[in-house]
Amino acid sequence: MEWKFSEEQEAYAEALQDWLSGAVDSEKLRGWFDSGDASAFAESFARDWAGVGIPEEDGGQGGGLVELALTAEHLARVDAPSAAWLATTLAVPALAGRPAEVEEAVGGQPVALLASADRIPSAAVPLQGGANGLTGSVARVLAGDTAVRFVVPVTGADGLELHVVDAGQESVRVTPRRLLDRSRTLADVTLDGAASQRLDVDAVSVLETISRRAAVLVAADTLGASQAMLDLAVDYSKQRQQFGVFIGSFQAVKHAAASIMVAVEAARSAVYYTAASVDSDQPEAALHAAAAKAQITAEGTRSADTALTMHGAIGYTWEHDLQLYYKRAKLNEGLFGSPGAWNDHIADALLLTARDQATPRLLGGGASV
Amino acid sequence: MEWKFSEEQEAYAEALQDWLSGAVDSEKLRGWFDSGDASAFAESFARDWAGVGIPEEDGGQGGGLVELALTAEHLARVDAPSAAWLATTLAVPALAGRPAEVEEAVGGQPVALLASADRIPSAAVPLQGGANGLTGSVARVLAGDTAVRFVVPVTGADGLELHVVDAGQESVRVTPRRLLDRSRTLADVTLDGAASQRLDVDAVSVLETISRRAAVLVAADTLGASQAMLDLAVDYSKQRQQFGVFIGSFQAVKHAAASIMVAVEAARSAVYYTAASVDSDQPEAALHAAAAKAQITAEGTRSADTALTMHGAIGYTWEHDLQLYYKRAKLNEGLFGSPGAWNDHIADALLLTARDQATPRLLGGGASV
Amino acid sequence: MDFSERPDEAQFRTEVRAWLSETLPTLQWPEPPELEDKVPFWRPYQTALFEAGYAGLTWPQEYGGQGLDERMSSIFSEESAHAGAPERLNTIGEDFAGPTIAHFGTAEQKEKYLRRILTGEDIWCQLFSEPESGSDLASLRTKAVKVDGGWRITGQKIWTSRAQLAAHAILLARTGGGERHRGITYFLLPMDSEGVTVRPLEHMLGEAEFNEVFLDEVFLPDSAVVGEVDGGWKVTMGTLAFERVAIATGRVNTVKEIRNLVDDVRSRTDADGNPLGADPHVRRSVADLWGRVHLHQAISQRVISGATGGEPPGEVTSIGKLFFCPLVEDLADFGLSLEPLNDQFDLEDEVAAVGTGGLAAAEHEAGPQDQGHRHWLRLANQARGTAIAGGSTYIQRNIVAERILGMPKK
Amino acid sequence: MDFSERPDEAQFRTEVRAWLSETLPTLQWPEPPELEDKVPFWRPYQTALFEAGYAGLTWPQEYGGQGLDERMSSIFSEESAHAGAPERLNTIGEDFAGPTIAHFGTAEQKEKYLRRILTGEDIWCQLFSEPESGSDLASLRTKAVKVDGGWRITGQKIWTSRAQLAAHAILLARTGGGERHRGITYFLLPMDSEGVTVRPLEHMLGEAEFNEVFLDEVFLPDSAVVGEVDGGWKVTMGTLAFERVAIATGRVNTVKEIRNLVDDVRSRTDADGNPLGADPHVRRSVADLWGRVHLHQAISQRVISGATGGEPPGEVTSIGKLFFCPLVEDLADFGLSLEPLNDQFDLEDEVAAVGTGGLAAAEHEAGPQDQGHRHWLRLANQARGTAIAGGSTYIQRNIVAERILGMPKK
Repeated sequence: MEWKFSEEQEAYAEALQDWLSGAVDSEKLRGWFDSGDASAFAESFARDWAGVGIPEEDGGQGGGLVELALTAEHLARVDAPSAAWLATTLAVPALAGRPAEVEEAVGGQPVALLASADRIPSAAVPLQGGANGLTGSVARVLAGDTAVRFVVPVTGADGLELHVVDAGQESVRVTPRRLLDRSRTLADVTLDGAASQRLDVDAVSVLETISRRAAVLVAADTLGASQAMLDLAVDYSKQRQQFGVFIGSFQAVKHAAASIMVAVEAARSAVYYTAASVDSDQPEAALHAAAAKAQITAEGTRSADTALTMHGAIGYTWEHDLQLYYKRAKLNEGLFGSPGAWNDHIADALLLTARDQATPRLLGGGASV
Repeated sequence: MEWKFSEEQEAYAEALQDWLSGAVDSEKLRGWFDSGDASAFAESFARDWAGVGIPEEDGGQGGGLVELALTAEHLARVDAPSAAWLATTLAVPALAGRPAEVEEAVGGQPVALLASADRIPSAAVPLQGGANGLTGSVARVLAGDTAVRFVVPVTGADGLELHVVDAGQESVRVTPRRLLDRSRTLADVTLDGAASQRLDVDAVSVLETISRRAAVLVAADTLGASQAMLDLAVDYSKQRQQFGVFIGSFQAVKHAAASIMVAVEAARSAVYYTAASVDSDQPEAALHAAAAKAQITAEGTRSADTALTMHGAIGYTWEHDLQLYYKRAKLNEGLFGSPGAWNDHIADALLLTARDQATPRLLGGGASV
Repeated sequence: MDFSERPDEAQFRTEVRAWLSETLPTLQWPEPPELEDKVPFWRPYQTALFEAGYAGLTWPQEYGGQGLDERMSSIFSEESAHAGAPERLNTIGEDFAGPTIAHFGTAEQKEKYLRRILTGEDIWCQLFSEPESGSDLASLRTKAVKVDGGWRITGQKIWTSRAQLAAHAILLARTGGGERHRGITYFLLPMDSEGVTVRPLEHMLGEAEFNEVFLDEVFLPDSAVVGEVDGGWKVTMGTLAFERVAIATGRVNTVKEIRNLVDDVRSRTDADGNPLGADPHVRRSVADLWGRVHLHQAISQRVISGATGGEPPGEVTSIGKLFFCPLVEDLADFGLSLEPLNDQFDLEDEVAAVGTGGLAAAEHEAGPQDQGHRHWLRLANQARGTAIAGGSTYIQRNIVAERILGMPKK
Repeated sequence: MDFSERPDEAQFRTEVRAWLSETLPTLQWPEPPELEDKVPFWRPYQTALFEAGYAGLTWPQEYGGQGLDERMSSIFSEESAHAGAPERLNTIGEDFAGPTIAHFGTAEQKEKYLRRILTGEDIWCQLFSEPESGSDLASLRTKAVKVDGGWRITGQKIWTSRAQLAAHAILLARTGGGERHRGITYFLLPMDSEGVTVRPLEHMLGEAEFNEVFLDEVFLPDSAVVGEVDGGWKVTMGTLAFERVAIATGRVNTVKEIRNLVDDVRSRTDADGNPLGADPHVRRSVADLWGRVHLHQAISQRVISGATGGEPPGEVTSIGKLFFCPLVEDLADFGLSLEPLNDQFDLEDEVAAVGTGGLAAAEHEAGPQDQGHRHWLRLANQARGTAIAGGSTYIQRNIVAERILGMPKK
């Protein structure tokens, strides 16, 4: 095993970071968030970066989950609006064999999975199929407000199917919701006899793939947000004085910073390790993804509160940027399943009640030296 | 409500503390613990202090649960061996109406409840009654090694009964266990057709009374042990130098001490508040006792690890006294039921699934001002 | 240790309960959620309190108070919370400014200000904190320059709650050449003075909970000084001491909050339709929070008993806040966690707001102040603010270690 | 990011696996639990390792090592753990003393000591810590006085593991007049020298895990000095650098421990006879620990990849221990918690010892080193010791904040 970015990956991350530093700043963010319209950013991002992390034959520009995780990390690090990108990236596996549609989707015509973002995608509640089109409501759909098409899990005659539905139909009603975190959007979506087209894929396996991707990419998002909060808190501690000294010289403040740093570097280690595991379909990839999501996003909310304490009252205001990342990290904890839900997933896979059974060798070798 | 010791209670605590400071020191403790025989202490304690906290009409010297909690706290504060005292104190409610037997028991002829100390006494597993005496095994009985009589829960013809059994019978086999904490003792006890006498008490209600007492007194024990660990750690921090300064001047060490102090004062507040609640049979007394046990003993083990960290390597050695209190606090967490078990008890009482039912007013008034 | 009530306490409780049940329904419910709208709702209630003899319970009788002890005051708080009384809008006036003026003020100051606090006519705010002096109050920079007949005051204050509603403020400014604690003077400032500008400062939920206040050559007469010129630190310490019971027990009634939480759990089902109260994780969490509230209750009763007995503040007074702040945070966070992602919607999300669980029903029937989701969201936010305000928990721990445990400062 | 193995790695793994499965059964199992008894069990295994070319994997070939990189070394560790190989008794010799001598030592020192470490002939210990210099190594007081042809050394060392087994020690003593880091010299000490007294020091479980070592005018020749006289600090830093991979990844194989834990849970029932693995609290706890082990595994692989690539130690190297220590503590504590009060019995309690759950079966079939209860108990204790040893976590956090994050020292 080698934990190391390739030269291409390093170059990609650097170029993306450069581009983002020009495209996003606090003022722009607040403009997009106040107006509730981040389409300007979403469009220019799609124009310049669409399809990185998606193989060329599938309609992307090449690369895999490591590249997608780098994208998620760096988007979060500047708090860039990313609902459309994330929703589309997750939906892509459902469009296998349709490279033109993928290209269109990543190019600025977002596609979203019609599943509640409060749960693991593989546990999505399917709509009932029928002759009169699709009918039903799904609350809290990621990018439900901006998606032009939905990938919809449907219970068909032979079991679970995936359909694609145009969001522009009259029979599709979308009610945007108001999140504390403005960098992502959710909407409640109701279909009332919507026309749909069935996708020729193994629905169960696609939803499992989407779940693993969601786990890794939300964890990567927390990595970026946590790094940003660490940077803000450490910078602040070096310029804010109290009792005649910089607050960064107090041991309690140092230890708080160190605890965030431990979380950040553990997250960095695990996000990319897990991305590689999922991409190369390791035997334990599903557990790796679940563990990364549960651990990193839970620790991310602890880091957010620690960063807030390090800032004192100023971090608690609307006008300070800390709140942007604070809310971003908090949303990630529950987005696509709480740590508890993912841990239950792990517990199931570990077959904890399998008394007298031969132990499945679910676990890799140890690295202690 | 008034949170305040009476003058008699203050005088009792002071006298007890004086006596203990003469009767117990580190060298004596280690002598008793190494030999596995603390009878010298138990006998002299029973001679001088027997029956405090037990009403005179019941065979004691007067007082109630507040006095018993003071006793438990101060015994723990010097790590005095207390299994015989605690077991007897818990068993006393079963001997209601038998003041002479109570007097004998507290006077140095210990009586113990034949129930596993790993669970809440009210959840004790009764032996099966029958014409040929009592038969069965109970593991991990507090003071099982030194008790001269046992109070035994028995399933009789009409339900739960309590019997008393002489430990000296041949049909009683006692196997002492080896605890890390040497200040208390447990033994596995097997009865093989033991003769018994039925006690004329309401067995269910007595076991409930014993449970509340056990909760309060084990919590009080943790209060004493935690106070001792705080004192040791703070003293050490004022004399140990590293990097040219006393380690007590480091903020991390200060904050560690403050966290133990918060635990100690919260425990002190709750132990005596709860003792008074149980003694005056407040409507929520059972929940108060459960909460005090769960919270205080769990926090006590955290304080133990914090005190260990404050000491560094020296606290980790056999020869330093910290380990005595460390182990004492750790045993208390599981003794007579883990925090999880007591919390489940609280959850049951709160009727959390009682949808549409009128809310039972289980909770007292708020004290915020 | 005594759980019983004195006869006078029991009688007082009965009277208060009767008065509340009579008076609360006469208010113009529902209580508005926004601070500005709350004033016209609250003022008639405060006037009614004053007229019924329930205003300024612990204030001396000579200034319109009732001269009661902390135990009586806590009985009134319990009954008010239980009955769902309106939020207290003038805590700075009643708990800080009023007692300070009563103790340190001139006859003229007492005459002018005290009664109007109790009647509800004047709301007060506190101008202590500054951008560069947060935890370190003694480093404040606002300057008062002596002029004929008074002082000209210039500086910037921050984190001022209720500044937009307040008629008057207690204000600290630097008058002397002394270092830090020396050279500070305690003033009373009419908020409509020329040169006072109030700028709302939104917290991270987007509400203007506090303000920045800019003072630009504001004139105050000599009669606005409380205590000695340059002797304001002593008065400030006095002000803080008046509040020690409230600070040590916390301003949130955790008994009420855990009751809300229990009601909320009872009324909910999980995604599969099973009662939420049957979920083992939920059960343990509720029980654990209930247990922590029990400890908080015991701490509070000990603080109140100590204060009533006139004892100097001891160990328990200094640990109250450290115990209390994380408890309120966890209560509110758990309240938010009962529905997936529920904690993530903002105050303006209408769908989340109506998903109130059992909470609305548990509130005063005349009208809940705040509904389920919004209630827990505001409480979660406020708890974090409280942990920061008045010296962070870091400083509080230093104080415990140094002053109580005697650990070396350096 | 690459999960695949290089061809040489895959081949090495296959060879190692085959060799272990052939060799381990030839040992005199079971492995004794007491340290003193372990030596005759371990020594033939170390000799076999040496003869097979598996000793000193990362040591230079010229000194009898294999000259392999950290990835190969970690493959060997993985396979050893998986196969249940004996505990390594001479980590100080192999990981600290040997590489230090190879890098800083004289030709004579290399010749005299290095091979005997690899063959298992000499066990080493480390005489660095002193009673008055725990975290603050540079404040050590042991004094070396120059005499004809060498040095006379007097002082007291503490926390010395394996001193009772060791043939030699690496030793720090103060030789010069310099302050703190200056004036320290690095020596090699035969433990049978006159004036050396070893006194066992029991940890809180009552086992002699470490020792105090008293040095009373011990003579060492000039040839015992490593590096420059007064230049021992540089050599010491070198010693610690050789160990940075082990320190950053931890010496406990957490993958193996979580596997033990899973086996243990599977084999148990609760008091009512239900499978313990069906308990929702147990399930969450195991899953959470599994997840933390996954993160630890990722951190370790990153450290190993960085070290293999010859990169300077970065952020991840400095956080390893902070992540690792509480994880091992929680793994062991959870292992103990599976049976009520099970954590409370001492090593000599026979009843608790046989209640091993599934653990014994999960160990190497040739014989477990340690059974269930005792295994977790020793591990829980050891984890707390590790958190303290080599600078407490407090110091480690200071280092992260100051050196990596650049926060001000004062």
